[in-house]
Amino acid sequence: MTSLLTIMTFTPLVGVFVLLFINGRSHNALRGLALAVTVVAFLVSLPLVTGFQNTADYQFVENIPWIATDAFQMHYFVGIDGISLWLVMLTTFIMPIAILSTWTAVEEKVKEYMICLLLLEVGMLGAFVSLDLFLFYIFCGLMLIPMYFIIGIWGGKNKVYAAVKFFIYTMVGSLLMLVALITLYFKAGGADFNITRFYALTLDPATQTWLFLAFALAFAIKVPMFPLHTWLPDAHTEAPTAGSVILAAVLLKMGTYGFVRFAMPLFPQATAQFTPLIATLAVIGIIYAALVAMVQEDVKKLVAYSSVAHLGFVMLGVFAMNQQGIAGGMLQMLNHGISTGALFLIVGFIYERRHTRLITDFGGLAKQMPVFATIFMIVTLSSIGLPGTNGFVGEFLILLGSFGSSLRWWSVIATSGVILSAVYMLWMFQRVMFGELNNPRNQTLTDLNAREIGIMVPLIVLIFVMGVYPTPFIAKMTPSIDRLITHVQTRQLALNAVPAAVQTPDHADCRQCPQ
Amino acid sequence: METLFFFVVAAVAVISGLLVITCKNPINSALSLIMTFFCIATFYVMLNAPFMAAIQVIVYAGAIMVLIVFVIMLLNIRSEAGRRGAHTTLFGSALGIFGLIELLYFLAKGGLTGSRGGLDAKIIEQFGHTELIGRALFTQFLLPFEITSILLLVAIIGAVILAKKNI
Amino acid sequence: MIPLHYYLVVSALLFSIGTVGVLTRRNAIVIFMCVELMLNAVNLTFVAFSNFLGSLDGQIFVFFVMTVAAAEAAVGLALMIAFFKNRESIDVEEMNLLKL
Amino acid sequence: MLEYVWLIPFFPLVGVIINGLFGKKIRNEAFIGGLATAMVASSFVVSCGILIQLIGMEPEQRVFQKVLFTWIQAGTFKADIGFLVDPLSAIMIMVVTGVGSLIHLYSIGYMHGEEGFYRYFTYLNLFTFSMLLLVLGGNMLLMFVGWEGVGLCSYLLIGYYFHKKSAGDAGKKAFVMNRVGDFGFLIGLFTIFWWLGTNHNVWTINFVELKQASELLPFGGVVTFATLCFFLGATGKSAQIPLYTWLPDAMEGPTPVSALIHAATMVTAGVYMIGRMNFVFIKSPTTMLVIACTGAATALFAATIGMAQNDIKRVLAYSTVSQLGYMFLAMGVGAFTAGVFHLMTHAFFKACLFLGSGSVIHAMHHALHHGHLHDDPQDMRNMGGLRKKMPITFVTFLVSTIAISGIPPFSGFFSKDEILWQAFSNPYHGTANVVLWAIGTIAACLTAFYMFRLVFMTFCGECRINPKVKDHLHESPLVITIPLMVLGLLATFGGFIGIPKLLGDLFGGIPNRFELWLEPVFEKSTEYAGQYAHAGTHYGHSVEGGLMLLSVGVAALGIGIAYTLYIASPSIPQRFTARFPGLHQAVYNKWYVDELYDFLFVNPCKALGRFLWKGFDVLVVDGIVNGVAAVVRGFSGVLRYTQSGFVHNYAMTMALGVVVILAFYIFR
Repeated sequence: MTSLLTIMTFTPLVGVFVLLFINGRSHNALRGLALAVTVVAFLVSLPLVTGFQNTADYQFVENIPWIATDAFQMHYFVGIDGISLWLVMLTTFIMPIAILSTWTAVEEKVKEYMICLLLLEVGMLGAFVSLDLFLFYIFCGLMLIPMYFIIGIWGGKNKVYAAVKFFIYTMVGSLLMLVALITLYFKAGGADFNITRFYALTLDPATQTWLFLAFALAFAIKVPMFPLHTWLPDAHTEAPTAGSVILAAVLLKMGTYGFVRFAMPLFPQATAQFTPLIATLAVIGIIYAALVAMVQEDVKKLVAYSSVAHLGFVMLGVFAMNQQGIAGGMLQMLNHGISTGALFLIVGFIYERRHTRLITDFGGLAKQMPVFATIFMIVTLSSIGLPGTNGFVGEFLILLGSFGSSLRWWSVIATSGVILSAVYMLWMFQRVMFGELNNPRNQTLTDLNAREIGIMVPLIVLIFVMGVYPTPFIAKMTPSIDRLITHVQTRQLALNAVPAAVQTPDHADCRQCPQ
Repeated sequence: METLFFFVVAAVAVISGLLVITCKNPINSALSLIMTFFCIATFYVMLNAPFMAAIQVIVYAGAIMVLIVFVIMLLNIRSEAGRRGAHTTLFGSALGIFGLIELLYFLAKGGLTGSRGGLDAKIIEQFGHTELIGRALFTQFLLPFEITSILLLVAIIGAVILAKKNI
Repeated sequence: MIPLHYYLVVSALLFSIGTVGVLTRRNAIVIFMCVELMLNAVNLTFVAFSNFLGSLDGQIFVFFVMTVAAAEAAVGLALMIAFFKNRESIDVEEMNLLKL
Repeated sequence: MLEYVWLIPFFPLVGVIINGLFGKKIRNEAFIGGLATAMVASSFVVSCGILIQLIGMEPEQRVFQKVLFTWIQAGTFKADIGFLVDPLSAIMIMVVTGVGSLIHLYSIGYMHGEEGFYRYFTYLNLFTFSMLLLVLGGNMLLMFVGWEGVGLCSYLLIGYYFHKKSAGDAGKKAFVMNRVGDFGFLIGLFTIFWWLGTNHNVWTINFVELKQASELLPFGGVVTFATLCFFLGATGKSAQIPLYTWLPDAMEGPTPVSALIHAATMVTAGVYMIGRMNFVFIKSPTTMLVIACTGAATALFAATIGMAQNDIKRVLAYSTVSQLGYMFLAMGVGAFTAGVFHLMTHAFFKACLFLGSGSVIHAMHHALHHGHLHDDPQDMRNMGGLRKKMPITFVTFLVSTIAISGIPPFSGFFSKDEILWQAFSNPYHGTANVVLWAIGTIAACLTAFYMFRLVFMTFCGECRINPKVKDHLHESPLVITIPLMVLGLLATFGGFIGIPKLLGDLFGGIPNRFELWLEPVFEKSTEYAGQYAHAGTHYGHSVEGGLMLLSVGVAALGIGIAYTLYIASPSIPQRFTARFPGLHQAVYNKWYVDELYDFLFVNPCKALGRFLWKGFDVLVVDGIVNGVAAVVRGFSGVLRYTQSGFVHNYAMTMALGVVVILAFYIFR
């Protein structure tokens, strides 16, 4: 079953095609079909997990020459390994939930909305599975357009500003990446864009630095790292619920995934050289976003800044360059997708009821909507990273890993971020849920209906499952992470341009390593 | 003697040229333009191109100027402010003069080479200038000749449609 | 024999007078005439060179220039009449329909 | 029975799931309360079984590990869900489940009629589950899970009356301060893990393996840093000097919550953690000194504040902070056994005091409610003379007060005196010991004073309650008084299992069973301590006896002062406060520590956040982004004028173009 990936990636495209034929007025038919398509995509992606052997090499690989002119070859080269497996699953898992959540939210132009969502899914899946740098670039571009429309058309008040800002920010990044991509292409003898060939390539430190900077800037904008993050709060506050759920759950992971898949293995010396800088930006991002989130009046903006902080953690973990750090980083990407996705759904529920996002307009909802209160509490705890929930496992591993690597003092400062995250989340939770139920409009709010609970249940279950039993997730990642670390560190030592991170014991003699 | 004659004609041409752009009433400028055309015609004759001189006189002076004068009369344009604001005239003439200086500079630089085509006054008298041009037109330059005929046709149709009241 | 560059100087003079005329006059017809003047200056250069270089090409070209000038005159004047019809004047200052 | 140790935390978890999911629908209070209590009681039965089985075993083999499954496994780091049973954790599970089940029973009566009844019992069960995880955790990470779980439950339970803003704030404050402590715990954990790993290739966070690897740890240096971080965690959880302000505010929660969480179990987590990792702490004398000094300072500081409070629960809260100070003093001077012993006895009498105050408040609230009056049921000033109305509560309350003041036959005396003696005699810190002992004794006197002040103001003297509702005051129902009586008994007789050798020999060779019981757990620390302890003077029995008498005398002095001030001539306190208004005001307002924290930490954070957001985010970054857009728009604005639509303008530009090109050719 080698063509599994292609089927999965392009099922939504088939969905789009079928959607065109349904007339625009029967909204429920449109939504039903879109939901069906995404569920099919999810079902198609399940065998990926079951069939995935815990080895480091790429699986379900398909390599079909696509543009094969003599000078310039471009292959449709797709495959997944430990790193991209779970991100693909996250995408296919979140999409049906996102579509379910817009059942009543979007009323006008539903057909175009569904088409945008499905196109977005194609772009995301394609980007995660593609092992050809150019194909990755195409799918990155493909993702931008529907997201731009989603924010721009169905957004909030100054949606156009947010959409344009989002688009230009990301486009500048990807252009830089294109330039770096092409120089890399010529440096590698100009045959094709195959990743494995680029990995084998050893570049001199100077070009490595420049190429790394270009890639890093492109992905830093997507992550979003500290100075380049201002598009995220605007994009989130203006995007409709489904849009911001997907934006938070998957699009942000494109940046961190890009670092792990492309930037670090391709340019090991530059990675070592820039680790302190990027770690500093990540840590500033954590503290800065937490502080700024504390004083937000708009719930969605607060959650947006919280995801900047979370992703700061991921970057710190990934750049710790050891087994715990990267495993924690990858896991935290999944957790962030689930917990922040759930948070945006929750904000969406209260927005649909009250059409306001200001914290001061709420208060005392716990008495009025008890079921909603418990779900909101569980998700907040997962976002804070309370043990037993998924957030804790990821955060703990990141902090442990970065403490053990050369980023020791960065990790200490980042651990204080754990306190700040508790402060702003609980303060928000208290102002929204506890206190007097004095606002008359709040007194008439209805609790969650069956559909909304149906959306939240899988997320809550996942929060606890990943919190209590994360081993299957980590086991599937470990071999690929091992390969990445050995690949990067051997190159760093080989050219010994820069002293590598604290050398974790080589694999042979450590007792606990998974055999 | 001949150069003296040349200088006289040249002076007349330049003066009437200046008149064209200076006098207020368009009629005067039209007439002075006709005067310039005649001077250019005489130049053609002096350059052993009698047929061109004739064409010049007939086409330019005869046809186009008549048309212009006719239009001036038709629209009875009275002489009004003529020149535009001082600022633009100053700027316009400055540009013109500066352009002239540059052209003269290029002329002074010289370097006018080029092979002599083997045609000179004697052959023109022998065969007649018109026959030579006719032969050249219908052999070497047949295609451009046909194209210009189409051009004229298009111009005629255009003019008719434009000037007509609503069709 | 009058040396070539005398003719060139005269045509340069006429040409720049024509340019000045085009740039400074407000009346469309006069601008039109100045364009005619510039064309003639160029024709003069052509004929001067054809005579000096001894080949007929220059004069043939003048021939074509003249036809173009005639066609241009016809269309140009028709335009002016049409313009005059709905604007009562052919002052160049009013012709700003090119602007969006 | 040891095999089924995983059942102990499992039962409360079952209670949580059942009550949590179906509680709202069941709505029948007896069932919900009964189920929750039954769950904790069954855990208690299992822990008794384990205790008996442990007693039967040889002292050396009393360590049993039960691993369920691997929780996190990433590279060299491996943490599994595993439980560790040894004498220390046996005592702790007995205390937690024993006192816990009594408090669950008590809550059924106390929380009768509350609308969030099921929610309360779910949280209480969740709390017991987390505390058992903390106590039974086999490795540092599982202990941390319990550690934070307990912090969460205290947030939920303190904020139980969530419609009250003060309750919500108190809950949030408790959670954030615990989180500051957890920050320290995490850093300590990382340091130990990575230091042992990279230097000695021992990759473990399991307590038993750590104990074996503890020889590798140096004296001081990295161990001092790690243990100081752990101690920061302990102060957060057990409310010591820097991070204690959350405990008095935590009285916003229902009284049984305060009894369970803020007296018996959660606050002792810090002490337990130091006990559990004694072999690490003992390795850095500086940290031990820091712990001892903080403990003593907190004991004295909290006692001073406790004297001036009028809210019955606030007094008990500060007394808890002060007693915890004692426990940390014991730990600091290396007397781990004494610390744990005081922890156990404190759990008994403090739980009894809190429940007693709860029954008083319940009765007051009931009475005031009858008369529809709105004065505060917790304020001692409108209580008094409840002796006659609530005899059982009075007796149990009096017994526990005597115990806490350290009067001989009662448990408090044995444990507190042991701590004072260890502080005085053990050889670790040289001259500092005498100072510590002195502070401890003064604090003991203050404790006796404010505890008896509380008893006299609430139970003795004439009844200051609003006369209208005086006859509505009556004893609380049985379901409340039974736990009181049980705890009262435990408070009186609990001390005998740990009689110091001196008294033991007097009364015919009764051994200090408690010390023997915990001997194997702390043998590693006594061994290391021996390596660096100064050659302290060895004091004879006479000195020990003398000090014992002195501490009893000091306690009696405290009681006497309280008696004169509040019974004999009640006017003295007013005159005292009149003469020193400033001092009284300062003490009453908790030395303005809360305001200091707000000023130092809370407000600057908010201000910084606001500045960063408005200042940096909006102004600088967005400024640059929008600035670029504005610049582009500016340029295009200028260029727009060239497209004026006038033909002659275009002609002019063309001519200019020609001239420029020609000029270029000229000057090239």
